[in-house]
Amino acid sequence: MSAVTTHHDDHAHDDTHAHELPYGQQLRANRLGLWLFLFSEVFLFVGLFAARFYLWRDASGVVRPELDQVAGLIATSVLLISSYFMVRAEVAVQHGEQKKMHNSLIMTFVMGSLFLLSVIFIEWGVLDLILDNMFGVTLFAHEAIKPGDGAFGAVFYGMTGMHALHVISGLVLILIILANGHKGAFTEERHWGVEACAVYWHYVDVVWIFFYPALYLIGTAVTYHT
Amino acid sequence: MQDNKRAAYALIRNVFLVLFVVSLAELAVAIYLESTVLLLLLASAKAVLVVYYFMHIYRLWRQEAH
Amino acid sequence: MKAILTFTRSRFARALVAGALGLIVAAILVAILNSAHTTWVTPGLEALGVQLPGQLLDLAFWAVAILILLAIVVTAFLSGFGMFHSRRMGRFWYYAAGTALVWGVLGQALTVAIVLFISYLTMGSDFRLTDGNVALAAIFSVIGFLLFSGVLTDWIQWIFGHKTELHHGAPEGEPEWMRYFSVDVNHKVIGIQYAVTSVLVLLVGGTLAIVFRLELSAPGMQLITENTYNTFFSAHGIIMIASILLGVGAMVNYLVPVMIGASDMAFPRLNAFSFWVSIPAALLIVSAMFVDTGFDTGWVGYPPLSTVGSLGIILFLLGFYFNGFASIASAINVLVTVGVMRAKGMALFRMPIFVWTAISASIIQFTATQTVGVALTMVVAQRALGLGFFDPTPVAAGVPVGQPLLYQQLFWFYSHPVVYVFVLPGLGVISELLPVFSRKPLFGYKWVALSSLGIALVGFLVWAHHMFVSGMDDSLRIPFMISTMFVGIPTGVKFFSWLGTLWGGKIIYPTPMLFVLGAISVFLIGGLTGPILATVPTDMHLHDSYWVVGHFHATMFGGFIFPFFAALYYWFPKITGRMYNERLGKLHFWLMVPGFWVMSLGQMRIGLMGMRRRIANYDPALGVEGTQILITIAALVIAWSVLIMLYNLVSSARSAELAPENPWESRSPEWVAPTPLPEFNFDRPIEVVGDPYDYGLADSKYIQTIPAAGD
Amino acid sequence: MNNKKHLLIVALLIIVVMPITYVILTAVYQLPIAASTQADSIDNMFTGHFILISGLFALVMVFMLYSLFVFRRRPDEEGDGLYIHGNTALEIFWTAAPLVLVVGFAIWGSVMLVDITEAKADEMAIDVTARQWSWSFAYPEQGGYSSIELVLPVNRPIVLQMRSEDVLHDFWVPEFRVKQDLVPGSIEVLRITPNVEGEYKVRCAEICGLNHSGMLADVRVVSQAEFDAWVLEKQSGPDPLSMTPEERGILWFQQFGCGGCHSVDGSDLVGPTWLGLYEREELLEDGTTVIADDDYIRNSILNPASQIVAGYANVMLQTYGEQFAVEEAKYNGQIDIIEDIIAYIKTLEE
Repeated sequence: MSAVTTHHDDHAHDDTHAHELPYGQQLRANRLGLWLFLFSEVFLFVGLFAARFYLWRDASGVVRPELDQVAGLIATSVLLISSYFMVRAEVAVQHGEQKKMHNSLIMTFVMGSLFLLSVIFIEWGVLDLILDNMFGVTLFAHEAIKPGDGAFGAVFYGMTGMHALHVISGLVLILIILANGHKGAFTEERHWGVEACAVYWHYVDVVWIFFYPALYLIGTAVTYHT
Repeated sequence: MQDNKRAAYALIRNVFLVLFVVSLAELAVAIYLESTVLLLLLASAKAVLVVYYFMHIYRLWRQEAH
Repeated sequence: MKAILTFTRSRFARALVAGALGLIVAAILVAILNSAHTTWVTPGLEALGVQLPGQLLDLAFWAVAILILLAIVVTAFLSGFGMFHSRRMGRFWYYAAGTALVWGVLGQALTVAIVLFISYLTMGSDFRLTDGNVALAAIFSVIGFLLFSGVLTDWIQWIFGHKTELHHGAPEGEPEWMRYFSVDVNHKVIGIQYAVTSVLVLLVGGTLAIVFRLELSAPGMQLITENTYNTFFSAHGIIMIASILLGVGAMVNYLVPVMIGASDMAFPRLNAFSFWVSIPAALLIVSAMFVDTGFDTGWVGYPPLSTVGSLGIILFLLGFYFNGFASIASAINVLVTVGVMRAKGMALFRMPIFVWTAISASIIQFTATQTVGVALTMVVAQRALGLGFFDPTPVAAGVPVGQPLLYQQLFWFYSHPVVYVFVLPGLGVISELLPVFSRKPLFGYKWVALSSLGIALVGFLVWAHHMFVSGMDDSLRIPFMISTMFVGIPTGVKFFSWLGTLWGGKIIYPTPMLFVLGAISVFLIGGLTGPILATVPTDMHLHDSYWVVGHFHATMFGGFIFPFFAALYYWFPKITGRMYNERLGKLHFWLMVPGFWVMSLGQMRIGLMGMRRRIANYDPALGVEGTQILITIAALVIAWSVLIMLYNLVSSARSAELAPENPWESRSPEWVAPTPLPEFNFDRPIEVVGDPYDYGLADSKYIQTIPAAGD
Repeated sequence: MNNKKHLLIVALLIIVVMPITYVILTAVYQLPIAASTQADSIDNMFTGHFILISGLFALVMVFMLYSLFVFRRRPDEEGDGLYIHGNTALEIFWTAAPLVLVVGFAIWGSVMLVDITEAKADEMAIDVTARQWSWSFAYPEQGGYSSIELVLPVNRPIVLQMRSEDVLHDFWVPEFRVKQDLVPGSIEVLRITPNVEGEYKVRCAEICGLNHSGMLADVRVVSQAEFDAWVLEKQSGPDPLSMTPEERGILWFQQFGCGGCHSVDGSDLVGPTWLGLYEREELLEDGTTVIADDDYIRNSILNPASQIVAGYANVMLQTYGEQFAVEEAKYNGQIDIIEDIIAYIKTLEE
């Protein structure tokens, strides 16, 4: 039988030789872990995406509700710009430009927040509701979908809501990175925090890249009033 | 080093511009062609660009010598 | 933040928690006393002709009750300060108050109270439990548990920019065994936590089964009401699934790192999170039985039934959902660990075969779990937010309506593959143990390894066979019938390879080997009764009948329960350093195997005869009564045999003779390493120099220690 | 003994054990009588599967038990077993052989599925409605009247068009072998050609809440002549408009499946019994009491959740108002179903 030279008396818990993995190995583990997590989340979003195609159809084929195209385009652009600033922050930290990273992260945060606001106020019609109630003004061409509007409402709020939850968690991550970056936690060589946050943020953007056509562009538009 | 840096910034800016143009193209496709397949293809193209140039997926199979 | 953390470690906080714990215990005690008082004492006295003024008796009762309550609470509170630390009762309160479990449960209860109180503030006198506030309370209660149990502490520290060291060993100033009640990052401690929790949860689920098996031993309702029956079988399903997931977690956590020669998992903190998040999830599932009218949807929770029924269903759905967190996190952890932490020379095809099954199971877990998450979220969203995913009621012209079948598609995309998560590690244990006890190499290692991956991948393409009679599109039935039949091929490879391993061996039969063989025979029944369900015409008769119950239990017992028990016996000497009692082990086996055969074949028999599944009461005209009684007796025998195992393991762990270092003469790294395993598994890094199962090849070695640079 | 001899013995044993296994298996696994043409073909397939099961079971178990006995370690033996790593040809064989088997069964299953589900030329349509926890059947080709028992003419292809009012249900008559879920919001179709006269039961096979186990309905397969007589009797029955309210109450009681939850003989089901209900004092869940008068009964049907009698669960369907409106429209509003039901309840005195 093969044998390992062992020290039977020496199992005390205070020996520390294997405590932390070497940085390079830990980084590989972190990257693999993050990507596996994102791949796992793919199934969440594909589930919603599939539900959209499963439910949004009638006898003639795939349909979609008539939505305000300007609002959709604005939201999409704002998120894309935020992604640009995020990758800019990452390039900056790689080249040791702390100030630039900081500013870019702030821009990302602002753009991300704008996206969130546009979802809540424009897509979900909260702004319409406020304007209508307070001033009797209607700003958008199409009435926003309400949650109770059959499969339209369910899928629309399900998809945008689940995506918005991820945007919110991304924003929280950016705040954490900003605060820790301010304390000088990230260097040219070691900035896993920034990388993770950036990858996550872009991922949220990729999700929207698919959700945008699914919600706004694909299928025959159906005008309806409940 | 300096050139390297400038190239990096230029690259992401260009990718961003391409993404922006494709997004506009999507809207045009939706209005004039109404092709589901083409829209999904365009979305996939955008996703590939983001995953490669913004998320740097290639780092997964690269050994970092930090 | 720091201040809060310091506070939670103070003696005062401990005293508060002990006091609260005492209050809970005292309240339960008083409730029991009260029911005794009203059901036995008063009627008993009356029967004896003693006529006490009712008020006087009540007064006396409550005086005593309050005294007991106060005494317990005060003792517990003072024990928290360490005042009665030397007394047995005092030690109990003192240590209990320091455990993550008690902190977590209190945090969970507190969060529920806060959410309901806020809801009370907004609803005023109209306050009642609604879909919305129950869902919110459930969601936040899990966060409350995690915060209070301390599993998030390190991560919260990171957010505020502090670095934290991985703490090893018991919490400061506590005895060694307190590790097992605390948030610990060592994979072996977590593995044992998983195993113990799994067995405890198994007992809960098993007890429910015994109750409704007794109910079914005769037509009509005798023991329990229909609603209780429905709640019990639903809870049995999901509780057993939780237990099996915990059991899989136990085996994977304890074994994978040491088998690949790693010091721990890649993400030890995430590992602890995976375990601890499944505790509040399990508590939600158990509490679902008691809220409103429990939950009567079965573990599948199909809408529309689940969208209109009792509030308990929400707790079940969310408990299920949070169990998914544990699954996903731990699966990613396993994959990364195997990906980056293998010892030198540990090529993929040189890993112990169990690791292959762990990877295959993890691949399913970290992907498919998300889709059931979507399905469960949709039901909760429909109930709490009014999103009509599954509501077929028309709303307006041109607007498509919800579709109940959508749930089934998403649900089974997870819930079919997940049965392979249950059985693959079990089959891994079979393949792992057979060579050791046959003293022969595993027959066709690569084929066995790849067949695990094959089962996992084919498993993704077969989900709709659960929907053959659901009303889904007819054109889907034939492709799914064909893909389902393909599952038989990699499964067949496993069976034949096991036979090949036995052939020509020098086989010995200690208890773990018996359970492995029992597993093969039982899994064979489960496997062979599958194709008949996969072909649509026969399935049209068998679907939702007891045949399915029999088939499913055979695959679960053969694929998980038997191998899990084999694993418990096999690695028991490794974990405890002591040997279990061989005679009791064999008694367990010889009770359980015939018991299971009778139960399983009996279930299939009555299914063919027309017995539907999930019914509280059955038609005597079916002619299944005799078989039902047999099944109930068999179930009792199984339950009894499991209790024998528990007695065996617990008593042997306390006082049995010390086991040899490598009682099975295994070549696997965990047996070659010292017992008990060192904190980081190997005192020195190891490298792989041979194949894992070269039994019978003279002078071969699987692993050896890499000499230190200075040697 | 060498390997060849071992294998020969095993092969012989398997050949002996296979038929024995089959005999035992078919003794344990018994199907109810087959009462439809679909059942006849499906039973052929059952036989095929049972042969497959006993064959493979015998194969694996004989191999295993033989090895366990012959290759056990004797007390005087030392050392390890034979050093065999595997055999690629063998692996390929036992991957390919099952492949042929399963593909064969899949093809057989597909052909049979098409056969048993395909539309027949002269099939008779019956509408099936399921709700928690009762069934009703309507005969559109015979004038559309409805019945709480399913009466079928023998040897006539039937197409069941089934819908559910509330949650999922499943239509299963074990003697017909086939089953089909009923999904709210769509019409599900099931084809049956009953070919043996007799009395059977529809059993709901999909968990549908509290009284799932009691959701049964009678099925009678009768000769064409008997069926015609039954139809005639139903058809010549009085028009609801010419019936008394009490008689109509009985009709609605059956048609809308009230008996799924409420007894008329005083026994306790999911809901309170109707026997002696009228003007009875009922204790409600919130502690108040109410007299079961017309208003109370009407409200309990239209808003069942508002006044729950203590001791009963809040499980009644909320849609009876809509269902009644559809039925009442057939009679141009000359009928008030709830009034008829109240009239019927009044007759149920203890």
